[in-house]
Parts: sequence; C-alpha cells; structure tokens
Amino acid sequence: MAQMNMIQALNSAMDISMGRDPSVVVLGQDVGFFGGVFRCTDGLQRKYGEQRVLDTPIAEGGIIAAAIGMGVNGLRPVAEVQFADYVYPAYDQIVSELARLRYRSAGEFYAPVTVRMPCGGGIRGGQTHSQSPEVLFAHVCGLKIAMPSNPYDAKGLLIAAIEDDDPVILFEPKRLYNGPFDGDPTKPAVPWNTHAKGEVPIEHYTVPFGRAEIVRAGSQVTVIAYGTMVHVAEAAAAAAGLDAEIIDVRSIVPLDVDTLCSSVCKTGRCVIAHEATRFAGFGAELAATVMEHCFWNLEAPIQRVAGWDTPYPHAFEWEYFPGQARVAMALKAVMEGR
Amino acid sequence: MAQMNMIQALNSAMDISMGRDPSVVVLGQDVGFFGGVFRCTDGLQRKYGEQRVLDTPIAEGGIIAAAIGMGVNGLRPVAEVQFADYVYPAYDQIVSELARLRYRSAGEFYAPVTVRMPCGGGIRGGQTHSQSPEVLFAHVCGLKIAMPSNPYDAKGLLIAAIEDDDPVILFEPKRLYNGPFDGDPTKPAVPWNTHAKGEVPIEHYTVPFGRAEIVRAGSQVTVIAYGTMVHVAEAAAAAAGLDAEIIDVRSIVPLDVDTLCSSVCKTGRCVIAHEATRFAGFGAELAATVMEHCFWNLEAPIQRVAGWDTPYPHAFEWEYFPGQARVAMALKAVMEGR
Amino acid sequence: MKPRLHVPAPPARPGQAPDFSYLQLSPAGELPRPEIGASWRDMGQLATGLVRVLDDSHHAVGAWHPHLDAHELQVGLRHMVLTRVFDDRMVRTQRQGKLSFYMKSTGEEAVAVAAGMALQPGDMLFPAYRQQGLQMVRGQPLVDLMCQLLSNSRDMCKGRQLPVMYHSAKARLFSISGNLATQFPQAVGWAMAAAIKGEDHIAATWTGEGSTAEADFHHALLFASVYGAPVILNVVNNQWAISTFQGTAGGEQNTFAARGPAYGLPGLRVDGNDYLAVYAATRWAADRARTGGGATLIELVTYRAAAHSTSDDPSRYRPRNDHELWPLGDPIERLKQHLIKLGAWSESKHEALVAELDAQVASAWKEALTYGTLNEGPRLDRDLMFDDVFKEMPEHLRRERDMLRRELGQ
Amino acid sequence: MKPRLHVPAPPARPGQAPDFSYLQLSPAGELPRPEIGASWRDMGQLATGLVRVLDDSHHAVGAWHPHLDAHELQVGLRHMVLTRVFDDRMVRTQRQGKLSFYMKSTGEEAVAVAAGMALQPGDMLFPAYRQQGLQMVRGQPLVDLMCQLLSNSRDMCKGRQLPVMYHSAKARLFSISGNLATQFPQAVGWAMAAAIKGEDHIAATWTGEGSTAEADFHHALLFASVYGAPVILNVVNNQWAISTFQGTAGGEQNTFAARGPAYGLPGLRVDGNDYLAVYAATRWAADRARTGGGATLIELVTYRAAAHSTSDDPSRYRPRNDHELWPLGDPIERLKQHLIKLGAWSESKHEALVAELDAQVASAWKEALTYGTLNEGPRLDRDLMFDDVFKEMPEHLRRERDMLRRELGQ
Ligand SMILES: Cc1ncc(C[n+]2csc(CCOP(=O)(O)OP(=O)(O)O)c2C)c(N)n1
Ligand SMILES: Cc1ncc(C[n+]2csc(CCOP(=O)(O)OP(=O)(O)O)c2C)c(N)n1
Ligand SMILES: [Mg+2]
Ligand SMILES: [Mg+2]
Repeated sequence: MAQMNMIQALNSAMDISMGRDPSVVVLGQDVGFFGGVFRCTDGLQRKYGEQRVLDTPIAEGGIIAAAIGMGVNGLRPVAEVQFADYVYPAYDQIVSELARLRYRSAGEFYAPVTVRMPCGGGIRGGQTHSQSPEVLFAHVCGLKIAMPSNPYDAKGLLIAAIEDDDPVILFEPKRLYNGPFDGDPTKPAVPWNTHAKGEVPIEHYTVPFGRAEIVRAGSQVTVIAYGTMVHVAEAAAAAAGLDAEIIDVRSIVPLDVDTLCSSVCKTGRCVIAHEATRFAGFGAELAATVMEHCFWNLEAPIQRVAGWDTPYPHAFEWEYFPGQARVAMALKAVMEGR
Repeated sequence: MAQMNMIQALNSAMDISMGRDPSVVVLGQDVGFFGGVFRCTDGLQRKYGEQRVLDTPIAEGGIIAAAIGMGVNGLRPVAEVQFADYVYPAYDQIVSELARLRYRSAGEFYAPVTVRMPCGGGIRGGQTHSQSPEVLFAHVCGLKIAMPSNPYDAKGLLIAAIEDDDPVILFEPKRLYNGPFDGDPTKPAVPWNTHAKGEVPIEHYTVPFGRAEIVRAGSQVTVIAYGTMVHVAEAAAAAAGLDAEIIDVRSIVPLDVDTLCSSVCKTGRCVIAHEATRFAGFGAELAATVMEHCFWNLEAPIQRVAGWDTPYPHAFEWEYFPGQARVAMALKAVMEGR
Repeated sequence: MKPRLHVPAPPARPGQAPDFSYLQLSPAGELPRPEIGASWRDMGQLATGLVRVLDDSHHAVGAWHPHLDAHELQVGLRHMVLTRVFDDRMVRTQRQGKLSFYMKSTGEEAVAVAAGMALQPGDMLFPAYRQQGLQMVRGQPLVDLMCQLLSNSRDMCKGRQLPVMYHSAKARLFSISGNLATQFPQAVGWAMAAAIKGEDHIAATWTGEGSTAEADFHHALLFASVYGAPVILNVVNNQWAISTFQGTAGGEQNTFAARGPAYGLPGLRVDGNDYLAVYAATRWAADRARTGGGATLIELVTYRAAAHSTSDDPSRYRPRNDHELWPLGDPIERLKQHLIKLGAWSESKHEALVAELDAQVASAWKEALTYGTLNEGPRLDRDLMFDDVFKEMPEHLRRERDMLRRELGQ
Repeated sequence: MKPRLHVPAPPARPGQAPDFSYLQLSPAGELPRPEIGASWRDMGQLATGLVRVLDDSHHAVGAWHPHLDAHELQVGLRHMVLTRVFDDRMVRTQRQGKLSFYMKSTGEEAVAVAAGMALQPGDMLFPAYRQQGLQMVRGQPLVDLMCQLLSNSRDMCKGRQLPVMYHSAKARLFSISGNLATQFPQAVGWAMAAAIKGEDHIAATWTGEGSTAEADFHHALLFASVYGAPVILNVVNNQWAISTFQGTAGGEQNTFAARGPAYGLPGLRVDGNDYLAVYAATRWAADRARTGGGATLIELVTYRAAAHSTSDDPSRYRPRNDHELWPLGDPIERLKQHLIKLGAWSESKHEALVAELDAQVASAWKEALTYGTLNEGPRLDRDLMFDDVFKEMPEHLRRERDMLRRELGQ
C-alpha cells in the first residue's frame, strides 16, 4: 500500500499495465516527453519508450481513429483527451465507430480502446475546461463508462478498463486529482493522504465495472452521486445530521441498478447529484430508473441536484457548482416530502 | 390551404422564408441542383439561384461552421444534414460553438442557424440511417430543438426556426415524410391527405417553440410522445380501448412542462414513448420531470417505451422499433399499476 | 472586381452534351517511376499528371509497366468480370424486391481488383462501400456475400448492417462503415500498430473523392505523415458524390493526389481504369511502405458509370450515358484488349468467361436464397439483436431481450 | 528496412543546446511578389521559401517592400510595444493572484499587429487566443480588456469566459473560443456571406500551427477554395504547441503554407517577426480577396518566446532561453532598428515610448481594479449567469435562477 493522489494512482495503473502487457500503448496531446498537462503520464515515455507513449497532433478525432486502428491490430491503446470539453471533435469516431464496431461486424472486429479525460469544474477553468459530458456517451450503446471519486477506484477502474475488450471511457474529476473536495472552496485544500481511499495498493488490482459502492450506509435517505459530488453529498448529509446512505455510482455504464434501487426501496427517499447540467443529464436516467423500480416505496419525489442549464461560467463557478447548499436544499425537500 | 406531405410542407417553409427574406440561404449535401436526397429542397436553387442554395462538400463539420460564420455575418442559413446519423462530425461546431456563441460573447455575437435533419427508422435504413439522436443535443444548453409529427407542424416549426435568432435543430422523422405511420409495417402506406394535419396553409405561418399539443384529450392515462411515436401511441391507445390523453411534445427544448404535467396530474398515469434508445434517452428527462411535478398524483410508475439499447439493426427493424405492441404493454402496466 | 461566391459546376447537366475536356490527361508511359526510396519532393509531377501504362492501342508502355505474366492478368480480369457480373445481378434482384439496397462499382472495378492483386494476403484492407472487387480478390465466397445482402439466416453481419457492408477478419477485410471516410485514419492507426510491433504487414484504405471533405481524410494524411505509417491511402475519384461533381469536393482547383505532397507524402494520380497502372502504383506504394518509406496517397481517376445506389436516379443530375464517353474507357474492356494484344485472350474466351461467371453467380444466388431473404425469411434469431453490443451482455440488455420476447408473445 | 514508427522530435530538449538548423530561411528580398491576380500555380516557391523584407542590417529590400511611411511604422511599433508591455504586466498581476490565467504573445507581436494594420476597419477578424495585438490595433480600451481579464463588474463577457477570450462586435473582433481552430472555417463562412451579399469586406483568421491538426483547418481550406471565399487564413507557426514541437503537428516534412496550393490556394510562408513582411503579405492577400481572387493561406514563422500560458513551465520541455537564439530575432527590435535606420526613431524615443505605454497600462490597471477582481469582487450580478443562453430566457432557466437565489438565501 502507498499514499497516492489520483494522478499518481492513474499513473500507476498505466505503468503497471504497460509493464505487464507490451500491447498497451499510451497516446495523446503532450502525454509523451512532458507527461501530460496534469502529469498523469509522467515518466511513462522515459520508461517504455517513444514507440509506446506517443505525443500526438492536436486532433482528438485523429487520436481516437488511430487508437481504433491500433486496437484492431492487437494493441490496447489508452488515449488521453486533454479536457473532456475537447472530446467533441472525436465524437463521431467514438459513437459511430468505436462503440459500433463489434456490433456491426458481428463480433469479428473490436477495438479495446480506453479513453481517459479530465472532467468537471472547480479549478477556475471556465466554460471550456469544466464540462461533465458523461451522459452524451451514456446514451450511446456500446461504450462502458466510469467516473471514479477517489485514487483507489481510479487505479482499479483504469486497469480494468485497459484489460477490457470493450471500449471504455474514464472520466476523471480533475478537482479530485490532488485531494478530496467537499464543495467548499473557502476551506484549505486537503490532500488525499487524509482520506482512506488515498491508500492504494502498489501492485495490480482491478475495480470491476458495473458495481456501485455504498460509501456510507444509512437509513433515512439515499444519495446517489459520482465523482466530486460523492464528497459534496457526504458533507452535506453530515451537516444536515441525516442518516443518509451515500452511494457512489462509479460505473455509469453498465449501471448497478440493484445497489441503487435496493437502497432507495429501503430508505424511501432519494437525492441524485451530479455536476453536469441538469436537463437531460444522467441524473434523469437515474431518477427514471429509481422511480421505475422503487415507485411503491418512495415517500417523496426524487430530487435532482445538478449544474444549471448554462455553460460553466468562469466568474460564477461556485454559484454554478452544485455545492453543499444545493444538496442540502434537496435533502430538506426530500425529507419534508415536497 | 393545400394538401401537402411533410416534404412539401418543409419545402414550402423554405420557399416562403427565402421569398420573404433575402438573408435566408440553404446549404447542404445534394440540396442544390438535385434538391436533396429526400427532395425537401427541390426547386429552391432554380428559384433563388446558386448563391442562395449551395451544394456543399461532404463535411458536416464544415457545413455547420460555414453556417455559423454566415449567421454572424447577417444571413439566416438553413443547413441540411443528410441523415441525423451523420451529424456527429459536426457535433463540436454545434455544441462548442453554435450553442455557446451568444453566451460567451455576452450577447454580442450570435448565429441564427437552423439545422434540419431526417431522423428515425422504419425505412430499412439500418444502423446508420435510422438514428434519433435528439437527446444528445437536448442536454446541450443553448439549442432549441423540435421534432414535428405532421406536415402542418413541420412547416410552422421550420418557419419559426428560420426566423428565430437562436440556433435551432429540427429533427424530421423520415418515416413520416410521405404519410402518417401507426407502427404497423404490414398495412398499406397511407398518404398525408388522409390526415387532418396534411392540410397545410399555403402562406406564411409559424408554430411556436415551447408548446406541446394535446393531440387527443383523455382521462385515463397520458401518453407523451413525439415524431412517429405520436401516431403509434394514438393507434395503440385506441386499440386498447383506453380514453388516453395523447400529447405531442413537438418542442423538445424549450419543453412545455406545464402541458405535460397538467395532463399527468389529471390522469395520474403516464407512458412516455420515443424511438431513440432508452438508456439516458430523452424519455428519462420526461419521466424525471413528470415524476417531480406529479409525484403525489401518480397512480403507477411512469412507463418508458423506446428503442432498445442496441444499434438499429437492418434486419430486425420491426423488432427494434417501439411499435404498438410495446406501447400496449406499457399501457397495460401503467393501468394495472405495476 | 468584387468578391462573388464561386460555385463549382459539372461540365454538363441532363440534356446537355457530356463534356470531359476538364480532365487533365498524360499520355500513357510518359511519367517517370521514381525509386521506391525517393523523396516525395522529387515526384511532384506524379500528383498532377496521370500514371498510365496502357496506351490507346492497348499496349503496355513506360516505366510503370509492371510486367505481369499473362496468367496473373487473366486472374485479375476474372475478378473484374466477376465483380461486374455480380453487381449486375444484384441490382436486378434488388429491382425484384429481394434486396433492400445495393451499390454497384461498374466502371471502377480495376481500382479495387488491381490494388487487391498488388497487395499481400497479410495486408489489412479498409475499404469503403464501393470496393467489392477486394472481396473477389480475397476469395470471399459469393454465397457469403449474398447472404449478407439478403440479411438472411447466414448473414455474416447477423442482420445488423445494410447490404454491401461486408467484413472478414480472416481475409483481413475490415468491416465497412456507413459513415463516410471514418476508415481512413483507422487504417493509419492499424499501420502505426504494425510499425510499433515491427511487423511488415501494411494497411490500405479507400474512400471516394467526395468523402475526402470529411475531417477523417485530413487526420489520416496528417497522422500517416507524422508517424511514417506503412499505409496506402486511396482516393477513388469517380467524379461524382451522389449528385455533386468532384469540383464541389475540391477537385476543380487541384488534384486530390496533390494533397499528398502538402503533407509530405508522395501523391500519385493514376488512371483508375488502367489495370496495369493501378497495379503498378499500388505495388510501388506497398513496397515503399513495407521497406520503411511510409505512406502514399493515390488518387484513382475513374468514373461512376452506374447510379450511386439503387436509391438513386442519376438522370436527374447528369447526362444519360455520359459514362460511355468517359475518356479513360472501361477497365475490363481495356485489360481484355491488352490480353488479346498479348495473344493471351480472345473475344470468345471472354464470352465464355462471362458466361461461366454468370452461371457461378446464378448458382450462388440460388443457394443463397435457400438461406432466406429479408422479406420472406428465414432470418436469424432476433435475440441476436442484443449480442455484440458488448463482449458480454450486460443486465440491461438481457432485460430488454426478455421484454422483446414478451412483446412477441414468446 | 522494416517499417518503424517515426517519432518527430524537437532539435533540443532541456539541458541541450538550442538548435535551429532545421529552419529553412530565404534571404530578405529574394522571393518575387506575384501580381494580385496571379494563379496560385505560379507561386509554389512562396509556400516553401520565406517572404522577408527586413534584411540583417535592418534595411527593407525586395519586391515585398510595402513602402509604408515612417509614421505608419511608428504606429505599428507602438501597438507592438503596447502589446508586450500589456502582456508583461498582466503576467505579473497573475503571479500576484489577481488574474486566474493569462497568455502572452511575446515574440510574436508582429503577426497580429502588422496584419491588423494591413486590413480595413470593416474587415472581420477571427483571432485565436494569442493575437491580442489585434485588440491594440483596433483600439480596444485597455481598461475593457483588463476588466475581462479580471472577470469584474465591467467584464465584457459578463464573467463567463476565461481571461483573454475577448470580443467586440463594434470593432469587428470575433469572440475568441477556448476550442482550438473552430474559428477557422467560421471565418470562411463569414467571408462566403460577404460574397453572397456582394460586400467587399473580407475576413481574416488566425490559428496556431498545432491547431492545424484539427478538422476545422481542413474544412476551412476546402470551403475557402471551393467557393472562392474572400478570407485570409493565417497559421501562426510559433514552433510549439504547449510541449510539442511543430514536427508533431506535421511541420517536419513540409511547410504549413504548402497546404494552400494543395487545395488550390496561394500559400505564403512569411517571416512572422518581420513587421514589413507580415504587412505586405497580408495586404497582398487582402487586395486579392477584395478583388475577387479568393482566399490565401499565410504561414507566419515565429517563436513562442514565453510560456504557453501562466499554467505552463516550458523549462520542462525545451532549453531555457532558446528564444534568444531564434534566427528571426525579435519583431519589436527589428522594426525599431529599421526605423532608426530610416532616421525616424531613436533608442531614447523608444525608451520614452516604453515608459509612456508602461504608465498607460499601469494607470489602466489601476482603473480596472476599481471595477473589481475575480477574488475580491465586486463582480457582476450572478443572475446574469442565466442570460444569453437563449435570446429570451426560457421558463426552465428562470426556475433555475430562482433556485439559485433561494440557495444563496436571497
Ligand atoms: C458522414 C456521412 N455523411 C453523408 C453520408 C451520405 N452519403 C452516402 S454516400 C455519399 C456520397 C459519397 O461520395 P464519394 O465519396 O465520392 O463516393 P462514391 O459514392 O462516389 O463512391 C453521401 C453524401 C454518409 N454516408 N456519411
Ligand atoms: C480542441 C482543443 N483541444 C485541445 C486544447 C488544449 N490546448 C490549448 S492550447 C493548446 C496548444 C495549441 O498550440 P498552437 O495551436 O500551436 O497555438 P499556440 O499556443 O502555439 O499559440 C492545446 C493542446 C484545446 N484548447 N482545444
Ligand atoms: Mg465519388
Ligand atoms: Mg504554436
């Protein structure tokens, strides 16, 4: 075991995967010599050479297309998109090609590509360095999607992704790279070594896709969240003095419907929290699914907490971010049965 | 008034708009001399000339980018994407640019672009000529989005779109181009002149964004649908002998929450139907919204009817398509309170 | 003068006389053939001239003459005739309502067949939808192809793809996509992987000239150049993209081959209806790639003699039968005449070949029909619809599969 | 030889001696200046040579010499100095925690300023994030720019954009996007509209050499060529894209200017640190576009002397101070020396100018601070967050605005 922040955990996942399997390659903008603008790939080119850690042209569409071709030819590419906000030029290659290849060729061809990208706000990145576009991929069948909330899961999910024969998108909440974050920007930053999940095995392990985690067991209300919002939800529920069951979705596709819905059927109340804009966000799918499975147990309407349906404004980052106050309002509403 | 099919209605909308306003231009693949692969732009180039009706290179991203520039320079471009399945190369220009321009420039710049695209299945188009990607745009703030279910609305919405200073995406259910379709492919095709909404004013009129239409008033259950599914829902409800209130959403963004939720609060039961894949589809947003507003009136869980979470398979089109049987099952479930 | 939007137009529209005077031709044999290892800088004229081997009297001339033996040429001819015969019959069956859709490659058979013949079995091919000749060269059983077209119980795509979207992992024929040009940069990625692994298989890919407008074309050239990927990038300039002429795709001002040198790649403009020229150019590019010389862009100048697809009616946008006046003739006719000139073929042998292949296609069709048709069945098990979205079926798809079973009363 | 992945590398990494021997130079005055109406075919050497006017002894020479009067040059110099002084102070304030982010254009001021000076006020400019010189040329008030950087109560972007993402409809400066290269084809669309409307304003746009890898670059060249759009497409080749060298972007094999002719557009490769050359090239392209000659691609060869942004530390990936050895020198220094040679400037005048502009920037900064800072306020009303998503606020945003008010206890 070692203390790792999320960057180190991701780096370790790639390092271990490259060491174990010569078919694993890493590519992306600035990921090679420089080690990535967030330093997630630091040292990999030095260790595994220029043939396996590639600095690419600034063409997200080209990067994913090349990764698909490499995947078809037996490699396991791990592609970094520098910010999730910049994945859209690759959208066609991801949704029309990467997600569809196995299906359209009846299983004869597939590309085991992992796409990593930092997402979410909280670092003063403004509208083009803060987005959380997970639902834009969740709707596209054929992609596995995860978003870790801590270093332990980040490493385990990334190794699982690399070893998976299906394409995987890993969203990395960049606000959590260096430490957990409870949504209060006025508090001093805390490093990961203050958190149990900053304890990370040095060796190989995986965190399976399709399994949510009950971060805190509770009886009064279920809070379903992922990424940064897991920490915000924990803090908000604690502040409200509620015995809340906090669930970290972790794996967006496949979704662990059983864990989520068993919990809500038990507590009878549900708050769903994510950072992405609310309208047609992934929270809608979570709310609809929970409603379908737990209708007869629900004591109050399910509440969604999310970013507003505007771009992520640079100066109003903390008014935009769904912080503890917004979660608290939803908790109050759901407890009061409004 | 005249009898028009949806193609003629769309054509008339563009014709009238171009005739009234010299700043309206039309561009897209094969839309000029040829008049479009579905003939929606037939005759426009002959009438308005090559400077206003442009055949473009096959680059959806370039088409939308050029349309944005034209819009900034005072034109009102109407861009056709040949199939909704091929919009993804333009995704970045639409979501990062077209949708964001007014916001990021604090209102100083905007591009009044209309993007038209045929969507949906039922014409044996297979997985790349049948998609309904509306939710992938609905989640992106800054875009208005509509999907008409009949020629009258198609013309009125398209004129409204062209005259709107916000960017608009119009999804055209191609299975409805030539006639209404109740979901039964074994029945002989019916032309639009058998349907009241095939009666279309020859002159200028608009159908406003943000307003759903109650297609049939009823008391037992509310069916919320749009596009082709409006007709399927009507037929299924009739066959089930239910006094259903059928609502055509029509405008996806802005969404007419009042009309939808007043209805469900009244009937206490709700079925939501669309052709797109179910997981994180627009039906999830509809279900979540209805649940939030009508929770205390609901007598049964809201049912979602949708395409399966697979690509749209060529040979299993009718097993994939959410036809009357699938709607009927949902109606039955919601009436029985399951 | 004021700026005015320029609007490219084809030389003739319906009712007008076909006019191919825009086409820049070089006499057969005129262009030099650079050494395999030469720099792209020293071959600019190849990107704007036209590599041709067969002259007007059907002799093979010049530096690009590949000197193939007559037997090999006969094999190529056979594949081309088979492609055409196959195409013709499939369009007929489509008109009879047996197929939902079909796309012919009539007039451009050499583009696929000669290239396929010049490559090695281990090379990976990434075709667009109009290179069925590659399926013939790689020996795909006609019945298999037809079952795909019929979406029947033996459909290799399990009923999922439109007709003509074949694939074969075994034959190293990549799955064809309905989305234009996406395979172009994927082929580059495949080739990059080959280079990373130190294998000497190369990749080859094809796209239409209309499709070069897509981003993928740019990404492919760029990545191929930056990483020196062993790949052949083929642009099939058949002059039309549905109703739009190659000028709308950017072919009015310069050739498509000229994009190669701009990215630091050789660009060869080749007579796509000249079997020997296509063969020689492909072979040159393949040898170059295989020996570490990197990628080559090849523009194949040809003509789409038939409709875009069975959904298309070209008489709405171009003169009827203009393909008969196409200056580069017909690839089958030209190779046939060349073989006759060589004394290795005859009209009667040709007739016999056509008849033989026609019979072969007919009998394959008969067999294919026994496996069903889209409309009348049998089709595959509809449960298969839920397979292969992922390697293993997740819970939600299992649930949906069960819902469908209930919906169908099973 | 076997294929092996080629990996472009910069000539030097940290700790190594800077090495610019890869850079192809032409002597000043060597390249011809074609007629405005000449064909792109007849100017291939302009795409691979280097258009230069100022020679090593600071004289203006050759056909591209724009013969500007001394006053005009002084104005240009002033804008460049202002740009640099502004940049320097803004980075200092960022280090003091006043700004969240900043990006300098140090060493590449001529690229924006000289081009801006060569264009007309009615011409529409679509800059990337590193052409602040255009803001200076178009006379944007420094306080306005600073308020944007501070996201304060007078922020023109209403607090929505990262620092440097300016805009001005009045000054015809398009809104800068955080997404690379997207403005390139938009500028072409703007120019197409100008041509459709028969106006003679043209468009000009800029992007980094790294960003040319994006699809937008390809779309821009293609649409500009196909429709003969009156637009100038500028590629600022400052050799670096964050940590990657221009070879990774495709600049190793051929120039970026060479892409122009491939699409049938003139491509000019220009000394980007030579004010007169940039001016002359821009003017040539503008006159050409304005008289119906269509688009031009201009590659401006320069060097990013500073860090990519305040978030970057270039000493991790390139030699420290290598910009001091950059063969094309510094654009301000070169224009200054030229004016001195002309007898129209002096070191002391220059010092006075720097001092004057420094004071101007300092006083603007003082004023700007009175309108608030991001951290300490005042900022704009947070309700503005919900404006301008649409022209009129729809119901759901009104609801969210009210929720936020409640959340903040209002
Ligand atoms: C991304 C995308 N856009 C549009 C289409 C519709 N489409 C299918 S074929 C075609 C024309 C392609 O022309 P070209 O590339 O010249 O190939 P050819 O048909 O001539 O072989 C078009 C526009 C598509 N399949 N994919
Ligand atoms: C679509 C997109 N991808 C990636 C980025 C991240 N990014 C910002 S600047 C930059 C480098 C750009 O280099 P270049 O185009 O050469 O411009 P320069 O910074 O040298 O002026 C990158 C990769 C982005 N902003 N947008
Ligand atoms: Mg073509
Ligand atoms: Mg740069």
